[in-house]
Amino acid sequence: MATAVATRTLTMAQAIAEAIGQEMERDPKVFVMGEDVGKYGGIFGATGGLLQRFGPERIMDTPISETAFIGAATGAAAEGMRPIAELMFVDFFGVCMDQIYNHLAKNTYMSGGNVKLPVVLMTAIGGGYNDAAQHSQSLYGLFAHVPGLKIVVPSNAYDAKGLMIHSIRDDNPVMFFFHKGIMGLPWMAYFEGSTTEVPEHSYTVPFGQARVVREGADVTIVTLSQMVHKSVIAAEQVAMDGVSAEVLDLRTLVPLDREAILRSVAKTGRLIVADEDYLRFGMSGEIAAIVAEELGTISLKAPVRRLGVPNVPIPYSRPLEHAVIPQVHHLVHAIHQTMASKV
Amino acid sequence: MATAVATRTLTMAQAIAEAIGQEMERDPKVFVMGEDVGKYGGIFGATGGLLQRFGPERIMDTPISETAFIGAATGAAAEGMRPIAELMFVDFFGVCMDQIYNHLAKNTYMSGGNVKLPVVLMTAIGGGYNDAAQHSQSLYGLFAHVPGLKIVVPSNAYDAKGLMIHSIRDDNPVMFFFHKGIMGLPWMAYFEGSTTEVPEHSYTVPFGQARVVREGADVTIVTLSQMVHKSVIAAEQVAMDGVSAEVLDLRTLVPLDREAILRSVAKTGRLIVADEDYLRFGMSGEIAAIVAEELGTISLKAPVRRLGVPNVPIPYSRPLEHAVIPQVHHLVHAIHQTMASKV
Amino acid sequence: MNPTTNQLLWMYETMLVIREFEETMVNVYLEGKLPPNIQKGLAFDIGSGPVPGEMHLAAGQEPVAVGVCAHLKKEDTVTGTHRPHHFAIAKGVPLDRMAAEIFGKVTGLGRGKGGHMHLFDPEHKFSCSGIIGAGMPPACGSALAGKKLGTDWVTATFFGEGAANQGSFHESLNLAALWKLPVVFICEDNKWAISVEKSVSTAIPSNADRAAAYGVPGVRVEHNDALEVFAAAGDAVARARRGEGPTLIEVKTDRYLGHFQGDAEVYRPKDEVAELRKHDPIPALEGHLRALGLLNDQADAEIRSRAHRRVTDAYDFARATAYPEPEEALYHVFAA
Amino acid sequence: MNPTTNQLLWMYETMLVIREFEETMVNVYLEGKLPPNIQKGLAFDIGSGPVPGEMHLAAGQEPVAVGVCAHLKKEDTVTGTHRPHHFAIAKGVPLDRMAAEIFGKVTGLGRGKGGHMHLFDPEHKFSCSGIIGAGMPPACGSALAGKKLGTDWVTATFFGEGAANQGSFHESLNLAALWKLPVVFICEDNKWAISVEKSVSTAIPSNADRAAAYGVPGVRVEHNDALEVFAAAGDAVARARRGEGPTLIEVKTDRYLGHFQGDAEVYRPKDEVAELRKHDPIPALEGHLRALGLLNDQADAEIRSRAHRRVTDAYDFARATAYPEPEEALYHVFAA
Ligand SMILES: Cc1ncc(C[n+]2csc(CCOP(=O)(O)OP(=O)(O)O)c2C)c(N)n1
Ligand SMILES: Cc1ncc(C[n+]2csc(CCOP(=O)(O)OP(=O)(O)O)c2C)c(N)n1
Ligand SMILES: [Mg+2]
Ligand SMILES: [Mg+2]
Repeated sequence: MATAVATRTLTMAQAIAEAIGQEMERDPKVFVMGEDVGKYGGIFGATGGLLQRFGPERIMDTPISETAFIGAATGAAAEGMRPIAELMFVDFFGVCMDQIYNHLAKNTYMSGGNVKLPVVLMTAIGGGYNDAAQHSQSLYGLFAHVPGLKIVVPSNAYDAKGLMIHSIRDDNPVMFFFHKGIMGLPWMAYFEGSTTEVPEHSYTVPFGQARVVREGADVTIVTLSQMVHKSVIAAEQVAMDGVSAEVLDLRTLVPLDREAILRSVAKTGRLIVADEDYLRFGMSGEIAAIVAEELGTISLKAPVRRLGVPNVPIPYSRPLEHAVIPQVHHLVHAIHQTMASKV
Repeated sequence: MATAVATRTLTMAQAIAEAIGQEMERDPKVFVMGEDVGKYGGIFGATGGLLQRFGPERIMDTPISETAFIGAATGAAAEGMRPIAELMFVDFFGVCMDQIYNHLAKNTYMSGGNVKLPVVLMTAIGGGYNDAAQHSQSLYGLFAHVPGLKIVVPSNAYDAKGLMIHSIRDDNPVMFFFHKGIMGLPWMAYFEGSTTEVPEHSYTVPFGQARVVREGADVTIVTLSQMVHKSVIAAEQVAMDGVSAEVLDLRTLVPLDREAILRSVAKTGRLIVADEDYLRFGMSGEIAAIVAEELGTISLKAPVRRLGVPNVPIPYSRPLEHAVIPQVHHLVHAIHQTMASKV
Repeated sequence: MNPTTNQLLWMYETMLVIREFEETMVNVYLEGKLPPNIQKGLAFDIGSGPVPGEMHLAAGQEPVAVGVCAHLKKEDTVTGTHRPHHFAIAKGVPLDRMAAEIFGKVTGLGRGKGGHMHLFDPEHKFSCSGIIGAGMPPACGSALAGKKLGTDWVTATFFGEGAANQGSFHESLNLAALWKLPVVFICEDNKWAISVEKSVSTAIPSNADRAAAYGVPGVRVEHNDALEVFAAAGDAVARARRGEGPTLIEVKTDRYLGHFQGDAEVYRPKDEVAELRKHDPIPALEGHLRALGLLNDQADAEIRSRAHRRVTDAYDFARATAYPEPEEALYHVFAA
Repeated sequence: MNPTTNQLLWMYETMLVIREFEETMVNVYLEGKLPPNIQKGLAFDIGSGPVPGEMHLAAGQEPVAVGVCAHLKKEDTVTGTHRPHHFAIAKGVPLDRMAAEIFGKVTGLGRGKGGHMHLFDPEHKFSCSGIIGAGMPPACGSALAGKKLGTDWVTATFFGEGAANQGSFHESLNLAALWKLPVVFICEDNKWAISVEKSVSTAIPSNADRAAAYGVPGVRVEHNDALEVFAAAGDAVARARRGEGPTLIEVKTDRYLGHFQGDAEVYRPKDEVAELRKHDPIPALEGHLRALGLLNDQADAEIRSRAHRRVTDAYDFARATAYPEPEEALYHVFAA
């Protein structure tokens, strides 16, 4: 009994704004705070058109006081509101991290579950357009390291809408990371695969369920966000050489779909982690470790390989940035190396 | 031609204070800023007695303005000074992280090496005395994740003095993490092994050289800081069951002695990582991944095992805190499990 | 605004409860922490005994808490500091569950997970934090929520004079003033931030003067006196309820004990506390009540014994109830 | 304090250089960023062309930079903002290496690693940051170092009116006032923080009034005028050099262009910029110089052509020199 589902093609930015708008209509407790979220519609369009619909009481431009307004989100949530706060670039977290990780993330636990904090903290990540060391980081691995935050990192418009609606309805702090290079902005190059059909109605995409973007038999690429698209392209390239790569989009890091990772690696026997965050002490290590812990049941055919930014600040100059952020050709190379190596 | 080396037994706090004092005598550009570093001598004694010797111009009590004074350390270092700043507990990093990781850590790189920032940022870590979620964290893994900071995490007085002197002489930002439970404070239980003989003269312990604290043939425990002492005790316990555990004290996370890890694991074929930081997306993952990347040359006899705080905030109540921070019995259990498992 | 009889008597009794709670803690905290029952060589063991960890007590600072909270309703919110007991008690947080939390018991406000610096009571709308200056931003948020919900709720946020040099102070006052949020900012000026004197940390003598930077009223209460605090807070709370925005109040108050228990206070002039204790605000209010004819020996004895019983009962409850099971450590990272 | 002839002519020429540098960048920045040479469907591609990434230009804000830097020596330090070119130029940072950095060339100040928001010139003691409010704490540190080294060096730190609501503003002013550091704090009040107007971000009309919160002088310069800035900065720099501590100066100034290039400025009243441009500070200073008899047509032509050549040479240098080799990306995380 197929029901007709009205869909359109939306960019990820549009999908996020639509999700927020639908939830604001549904629940008067939802409101947005952030720098330039009003008239500007969010520097990356995540609140486009919302001021016009909901007015300045619910789409609130703030001073450049991230500690104050993100802390205020915590306070408002404790009183039953459901704030969405935008930290313009994740790179700015250092001016307000205390309110995020010592309070927003911990108060529920420290209260023995008595305090609920339904806050969505959304923020832009990623490089690729030469915005240098303080505007190009990914850093989701850092937030996944500290307890108490759910970590959502979508790769496309369909997921972004569903994950955003799920985030807003979740009774817990959710950090929602959107990569600038898949938002479908009219002023930044993006991967086309991120602009997708999106149903008009509201729906949720659950947390902790990775998605097999492309099935494969020889090697598993565990990845997320913009890197999903690079991985798919790389997988298509190596397919011409007869290598069948599976691409797994984690979608959320907390909760993490450990089973999906293990299932895929058990099948292929080979693991590559593709990450745009810093390589060391982060996501790629965690994924590799999860597999290393299961070597009793999983047998690897090749050593694990990790791609990430090699622990240098993101350089400005184009050839340098291009060298440190994993590119399709790095992925292709890693796949071939993995296929050529043995344990 | 053995020269007599005058040594005494010092606590780690005394050793750190001595190192700072000796460097301050040697180099007038060295000075200290922090909360309660003066009359109080540092809440954990790291600047004990220094105000009396060097006066308030060089041992500077600050307002509770971590952003200002840590940022000031960066500014002063750029002018040729060699500031030591104390962040009282690492848990407070969230109020000043921007100055640490976007500036202190990146300015050298962003300037193409033209700006040198010889700053030591020392800070207290660790739990075990029920100081709850905002005063018990370790977090060195988080700082090792972002580029530009050298990460020093000593386990005993001898190393602490030598590493501190090395830190002060280094032309780069160094974060120096001392665990409260090995400082040898008169008001907090500590592991006796951390109070050691310390030469009176000044000496350095180089960065990036792990130390084999205890040799063993069956299993490698990679660890650091207070956990070194727990690991040694656990190793002694399992020795009675005929298991020979090697304990490797990393001493610094950046630079990391990758070779020492691989050498030991190649020998024993078994790896346990013992960490007091949060388990996920941190140090334990990185160490496990390093080995997983080398499975082409290293063959494991058992899956990797990781111990760390299981991504919950540190609970206050004693039985809860005791349950989440890895203890000797957890280590013993992990060793036995590792010995019993197969790949 | 003059306090009613009820308010006067409430302030008096509440100050007594606070003082006794804190002074009892001085001794309870020491249990198990001294030789010979601790590691050899130690003078004190912070991690031992029924109440481990740091312990910041507020004996002497009662007027700040009661003078403000006397104006608050249950629906009003308070955010406290690392030294939170007096605020919590004055806001009506149940003493037994608070004590149990401080003992790390499963009957505590946070099932033992928070501890002394992390008391959360959503019913009585109280919270606090061990991070200096961290209570002000959430206070703006609760006030914002009250506004959005169409209420006349007010939020009072307390912080020390040391905290007034944190960035959060500035950002929060600006935000509250800008959005005309019903927040009362109360600075407890006890002169000390651990060992650092106000004159060593703060460029101007009075933090109340910083209100001008935000275009809001700034008031300095010159004495550690419940009635003076009550008067200043009355104006500020009323102003906030009327929707006219925040006020910054600074209260000169006195810390009778060490910064935390175990603090040898090497930095503090030897006779300072004895001098301060001469102006104890509790006998002062008692004298006032007696002068007004609102208190006689018998009534005082009743109040004191009730206060005593409340505190004793709370400590008894805390001692008698159970620790959480170790498995509990893994629960409540996220709300169900 | 009246400017000398040299200072007047220096300010004039420097403003011309800044203006031309910025206006040239408007066009250079657009190179390669427009259809049809970019991804289909895009109107603009921020990552393309010889100068990718964000670009914040300071046309209109020249008086702030030159009025302050006219008082500075080479040994004095300046910390700038995300909109840093005018400060860097006024501080004497070599134009060619600055331009090369903005082009990402290995000949740049940071070998191409920093880019437009991250210009470091230790020789001319200039640095800046892309993080709002982040320049103030290091400025305290450089001033502290100058003091410790026994010099009379002064540090000038610039920030926008938007930045004045960051915690770092408060902490830095308090620290500088407390330690009597030779820092001059200069707030560029161009009314806008991206799309957010000052009235939407700041609880009081003038940030200069915030100086009272730290017991330091606060001065508002009411016009976007080099001479007015010069006068206010002269007092402040002299005070700092005398060891009397910091001053807070707020300058009303005008942003002629978008927040960054590519900004459609939907939030800004349509005729605002045209109105502002009527009070262009460059013709104003030119008129003043002519009235004083310090400038005639010929001298002006010479100055203008020299300014033009300096800018042109810098851009030519930037274009002509090479990109760093990709391996360079891994160097310089740590100093050798
Ligand atoms: C951000 C931060 N920095 C430092 C500390 C350590 N610390 C705890 S209490 C305290 C002094 C606080 O002084 P004040 O605000 O005057 O409050 P009081 O202790 O006098 O009540 C300090 C520095 C902290 N908890 N948080
Ligand atoms: C901490 C931080 N928050 C937000 C931003 C994003 N941002 C860049 S420029 C800007 C506006 C700055 O306004 P103002 O300080 O007035 O300087 P102006 O742009 O007017 O020169 C903002 C919000 C940032 N770079 N850093
Ligand atoms: Mg105080
Ligand atoms: Mg501005």
